[in-house]
Amino acid sequence: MARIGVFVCHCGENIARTVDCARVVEELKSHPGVVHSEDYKYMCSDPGQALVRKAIEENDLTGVVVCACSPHMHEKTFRGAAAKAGLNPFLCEMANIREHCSWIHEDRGEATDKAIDIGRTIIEKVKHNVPLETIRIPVTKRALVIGGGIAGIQAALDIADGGAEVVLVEKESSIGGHMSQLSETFPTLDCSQCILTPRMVEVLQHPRIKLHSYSELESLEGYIGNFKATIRKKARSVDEDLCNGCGDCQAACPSRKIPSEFDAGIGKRSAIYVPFPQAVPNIPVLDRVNCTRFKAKRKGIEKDVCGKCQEACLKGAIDYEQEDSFVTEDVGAVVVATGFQLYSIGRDQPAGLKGYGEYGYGDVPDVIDGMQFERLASASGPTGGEILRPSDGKPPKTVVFVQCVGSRDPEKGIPYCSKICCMYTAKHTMLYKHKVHDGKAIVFYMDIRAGGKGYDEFTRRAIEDDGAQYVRGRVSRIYRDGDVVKVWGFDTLSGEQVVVDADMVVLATAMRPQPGIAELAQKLSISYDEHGFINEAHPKLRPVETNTAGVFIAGACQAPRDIPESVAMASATAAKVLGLFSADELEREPTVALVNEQTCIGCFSCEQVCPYGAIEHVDVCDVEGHVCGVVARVNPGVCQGCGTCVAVCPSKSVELQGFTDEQIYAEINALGSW
Amino acid sequence: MKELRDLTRKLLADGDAGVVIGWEEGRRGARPAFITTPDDADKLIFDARCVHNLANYLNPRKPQVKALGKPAVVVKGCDAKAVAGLLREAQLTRDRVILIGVRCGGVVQTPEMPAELTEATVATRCYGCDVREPKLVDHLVGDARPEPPVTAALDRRIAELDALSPRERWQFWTSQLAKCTRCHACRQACPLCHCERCITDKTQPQWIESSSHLRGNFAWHLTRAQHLAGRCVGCGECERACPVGIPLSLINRKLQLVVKDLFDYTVTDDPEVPAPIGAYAVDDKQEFIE
Amino acid sequence: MSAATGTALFLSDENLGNLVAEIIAAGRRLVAPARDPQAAVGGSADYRYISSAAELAFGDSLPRMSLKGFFLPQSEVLFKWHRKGADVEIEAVPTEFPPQIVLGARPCDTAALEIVDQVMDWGLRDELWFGRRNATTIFNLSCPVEDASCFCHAVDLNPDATRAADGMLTPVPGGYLVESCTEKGAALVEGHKALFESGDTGAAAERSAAAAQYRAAARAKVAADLQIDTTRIKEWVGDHFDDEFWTALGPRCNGCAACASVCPTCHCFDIVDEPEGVGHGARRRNWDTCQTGVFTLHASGHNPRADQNSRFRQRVNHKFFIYPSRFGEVLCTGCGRCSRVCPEGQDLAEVLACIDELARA
Amino acid sequence: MAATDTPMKPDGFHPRITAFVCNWCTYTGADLAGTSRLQMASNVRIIRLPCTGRIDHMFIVKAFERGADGVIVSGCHPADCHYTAGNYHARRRFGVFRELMDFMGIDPQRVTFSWVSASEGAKWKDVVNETVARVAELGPFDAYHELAGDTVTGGEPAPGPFEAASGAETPDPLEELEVGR
Repeated sequence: MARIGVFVCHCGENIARTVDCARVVEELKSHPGVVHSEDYKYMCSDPGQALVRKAIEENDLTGVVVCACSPHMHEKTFRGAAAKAGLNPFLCEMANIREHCSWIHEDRGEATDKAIDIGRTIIEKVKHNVPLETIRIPVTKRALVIGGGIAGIQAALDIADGGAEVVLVEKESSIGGHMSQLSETFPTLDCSQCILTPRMVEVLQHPRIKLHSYSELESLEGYIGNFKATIRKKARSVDEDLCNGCGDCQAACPSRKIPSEFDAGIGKRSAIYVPFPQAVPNIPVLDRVNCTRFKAKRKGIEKDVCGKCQEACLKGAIDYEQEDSFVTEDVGAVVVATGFQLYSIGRDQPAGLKGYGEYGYGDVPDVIDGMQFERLASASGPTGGEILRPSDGKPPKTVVFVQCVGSRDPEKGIPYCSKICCMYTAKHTMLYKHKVHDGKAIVFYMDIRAGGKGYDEFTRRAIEDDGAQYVRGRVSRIYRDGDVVKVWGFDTLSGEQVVVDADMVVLATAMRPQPGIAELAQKLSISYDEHGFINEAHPKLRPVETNTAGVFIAGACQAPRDIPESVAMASATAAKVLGLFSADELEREPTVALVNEQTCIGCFSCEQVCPYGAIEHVDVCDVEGHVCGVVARVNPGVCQGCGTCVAVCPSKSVELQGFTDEQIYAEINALGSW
Repeated sequence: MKELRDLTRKLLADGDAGVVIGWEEGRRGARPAFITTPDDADKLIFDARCVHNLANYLNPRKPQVKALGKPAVVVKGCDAKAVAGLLREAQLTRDRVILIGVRCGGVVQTPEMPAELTEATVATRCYGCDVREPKLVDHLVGDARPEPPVTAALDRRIAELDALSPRERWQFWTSQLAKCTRCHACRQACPLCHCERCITDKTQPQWIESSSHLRGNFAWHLTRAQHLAGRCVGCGECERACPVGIPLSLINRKLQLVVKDLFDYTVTDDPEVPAPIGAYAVDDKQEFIE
Repeated sequence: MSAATGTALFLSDENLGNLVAEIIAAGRRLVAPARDPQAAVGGSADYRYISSAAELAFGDSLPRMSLKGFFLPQSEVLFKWHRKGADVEIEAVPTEFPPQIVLGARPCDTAALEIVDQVMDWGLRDELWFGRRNATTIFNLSCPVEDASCFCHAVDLNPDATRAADGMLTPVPGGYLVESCTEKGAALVEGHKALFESGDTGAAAERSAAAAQYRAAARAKVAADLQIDTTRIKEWVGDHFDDEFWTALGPRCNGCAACASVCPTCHCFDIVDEPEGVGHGARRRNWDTCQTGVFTLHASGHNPRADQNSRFRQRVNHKFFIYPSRFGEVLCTGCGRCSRVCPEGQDLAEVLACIDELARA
Repeated sequence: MAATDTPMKPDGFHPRITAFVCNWCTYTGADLAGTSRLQMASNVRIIRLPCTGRIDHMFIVKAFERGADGVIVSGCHPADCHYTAGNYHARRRFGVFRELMDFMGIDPQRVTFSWVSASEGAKWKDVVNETVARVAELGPFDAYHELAGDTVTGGEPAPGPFEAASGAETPDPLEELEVGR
């Protein structure tokens, strides 16, 4: 006979305000099988958990139902409490009377009735719960890090320093990411490259890090502790083993007018190139789109054209015939650190975004974005660190900075705050003033959001020490008028219209996830939000985990992040990964499918629908040992517990532990007592 | 006929087959025959009264048939589709059965009817048949036969039902399903109902009540239809077996049309083509989903 | 079991309609062969509760299902339970039933009731069965004999038998000759006596002759079909449990159990508890049949009747060996429904003929 | 708001809705609706499953048997399934089942199929309120609830095998149709 204990939580006032907890306790006390029912103000607190433990011990409970918040919040907590009292943790379930009841209803009677129903449903379920034992699976102590920006670099180094091997995959020809493009960084104004490049070299030289640059993840199979990653090494046209990074090919290349991605289009590069001198690895890549030889081939010219780089290379490393190749790596965990892209504010916009045609970006040469300003200000940039405007190369005397371009503007498709723009705009005004002493920096802003250590002080310094002029208001239009760029804005503090004749305008555009993030997320079976940022498993308590076990996230692929946050997240993922690798075997929730081999007829409908290939074929033998049939069996290490096999099994010969047909039937049945 | 009998004799005499399953003359018309000795081969017949889907006897959970040895089965086009279903669902391997295809020009509704095909007697399933000559065979016998008279009665009745309101359809089906005694003849007669333990016989939990009240009957017939969606070959054996005359073919045919409309799938005798349920396309229709 | 006792009265076709109207007007339930307007398989009538004489289909072929469903419904509630705290409250079903009348039952269906009475009163009296039996008055329709699958005479019945009936109607020109053979039957006639013409009129003799001719023709028709000795069959079946005969028959049977559904004497039922929510539900009994695998499936997974050969053997065994051994008569009235309904052409008359021949040899 | 927030017919009918939702998207979306304090009708009872792929059509049937007037089936949007493809398989099965219900006379308006992601708390609220309002309009699903029709009162015998439970009084809708071979 079931002996169920019911524990009703007030959650302070969160539940008790709309749910009559005393009535819930009383009603559920008389439910068949319930032997104990009580309420408490904070069931998740230590004394609350102690009540659960005490009741289990005193009443010899066979099941526990905690009527409180979402199982996503505290299922682990209460299962842990049950386990401490000697009850199998899987005999404990939560009835969600907070998120699904008290918080969404105001009528006390209705909410209480519903809370009772929810309690009954879970009580009936728990009656059919069975003790489950944790599954143990082996772990490959090797991590895959996707993305070689600062987050990926940090994660890779921390994991490798912790003793595990790392496979780092970077889609560009060099690691370094956006941070390598920056001139100085807030709030300390230290040189970005100076702090970053040593870390990049460290990656290259680390004995436990294997770097695949100019590569992308092709597919990922397997499950936590036992992934198999297939990596596409894109054709670089350069033999990585032969190249010594001398740069002769680059010098020989006749196509030299290609806009440099590293310089955000402001500087130029050759067709075979390394993006910047400190690139890691220092191996060039041939840009086949812009290479004269390949252009000619595409036009149908059969004769080999150019070939200067090949001639120049003394090592014979240039290989025009090279094709994409694939390598597979066995790993036990994955860190996603794919970072961000800047919102492109030109006319062509992805679906759902509107762009800022009225700001003239792309039409007016002296309207640039934040990253372009970084390259103008960078000592390694095309101007050698001198601030010169793109149209005529003169130092601009008046520069207007516009914040929140794209961010916080639901009308344009991006309602969120990009978080770093307030800080980098302040930084830009300072960099500008330090280089153009008589220049005037005008900033249009909505609010100044400078939460962070030393951040508010930093923006104040820009205003107070470096004289940046902050105008609170939005810019309605930017256009070219002769030699100047006219900026029409509105000062909401004075209530006056503002028109500025600027020499240059810098737009602080929003942060967006990298293109292709959705495809990557699908390969990894992880979810992403409406903007494409990867969803964390829990916004507060599991910020660097995803809902797919063994896949972690760091940096701006999860949300707009600045460098310190990205690094902190990266180190956090490293801690998670190293924690995962700390044992030889991994413990997994036993909520996996199980085949009843007596009734299975081996039609393998389950195999057809299983997304993980967890279904195996097993011979069944008669008493004399002759094979008399084939049935399905679930590999519990591979099964992730979706239960699709159960729904398609015609005879219901497979069950999903924790969500068995008996349990679900009992829940539906319980609702028959409305 | 001679071709079929000679082949049967040879298969049995050479020991290639332990039993040839075909049709013979019974007191109430054609009926399944199990020929195990060459001498009995002359019992075999084939004409328009041979309505039975003999693929049913290939169900691996019929030990009394298995005991007769390797079967050779006479199949019409629609029967071959059922064999393909069994192959697709791993209930049979191709080397464990000999398939004797017969060219078919339609059958009558019940084996007791005269063999002459008229618009009134032709089975509804023969309308629009796309496999007059089965391809999934080891031997093919008989001459090509003329197309049977056309009767779209089934599709017409479905269209009539579709035109009614849900409430009217509900009245129609409650009056039909009230008759069901839950003998499960429909299941037993179906060549693709091959579970060891049918879901309706599962008692823990009892999703489908075994009682033959309308509640249990609705659960059963909804489930039977759903489980056969995309698998049913439309042979009509369920309806023919039903002792109380429930028009089950209406439901099966309706779902054939639905599956065609939703997934562009038509049941085939090619076992390599996967069934639509269990597969998916990323851009499947989903207008019904909010 | 020859023709009914009592005086033969005449009921004109018109008065049959009036009788139906009067019975219904009196608030009694009336069962008679009637057409299902929505039948998918055309032709045959079924025993139905009717609400007007227009529905009657006496002239139709044998009703598709037997009469047993009106005494042992395909599904019926035995009791309902309601759990209240630690207590369980049982809601019983009544075992007293309001009177109902059956007009036009086939003799094979009516006789089956009395055969099944024995097992229903074996050790434990089935109150629901006998409640309905006692509340029912049955008038047979003298049977014209359906087709070659009929063999009532071979199991000690005949087309004009009145076993277990309260009276019988025999078709004669312009109406029916009505004979009651029990007090219940007489009471029914008495209650509507204005509708019945007495047997003293000049036409009576003609009608008697017509009725006799009708019956004789039917008897002759059915006797032509099957000549067997049920005692001989009983002995052979009892002695040949493992005979190869059974393995030759079984493969054709697909276990659909339609035979048991339509059989007037198959009476097995399964009892199930069906919850309808937490702490309440109903215990029901439903028709069941030895033709399905789960009928004998043990909890261990073992099944003593693992194939259809043994299940078909069981059906013949029970009807022609086990039942007569215990109750002295075969569990079959020769209605032939099982042969007609079998989708695979299994034919009980043919099977019995084969056994009889084996037994004779 | 409160009681008036619950869509209801003038006769005071509060529909009972059973919702089968996946753990990762819709359940979490419903959690978000809670944390966002989005007020909605209180008629829905949620049963949590790992994935829409786990949801069997029999859940819907059983919910109706147990007194539900309406059902919601909801999970992850296409391509968002935590298990990659469970929702695609569910979409196929329920695409067929919906048509089947309709054909058998079960008004498909009683069942809402929806995709609600973890970020769509507001959409969940809409799905709940719209379903409740629609089912309230349709009225109680007594036709299904009373299918067993065996209230043990009045000493009436259980219906005979050929006595259609609902056939007696209602006009036959197919009288004009040619049903039967």
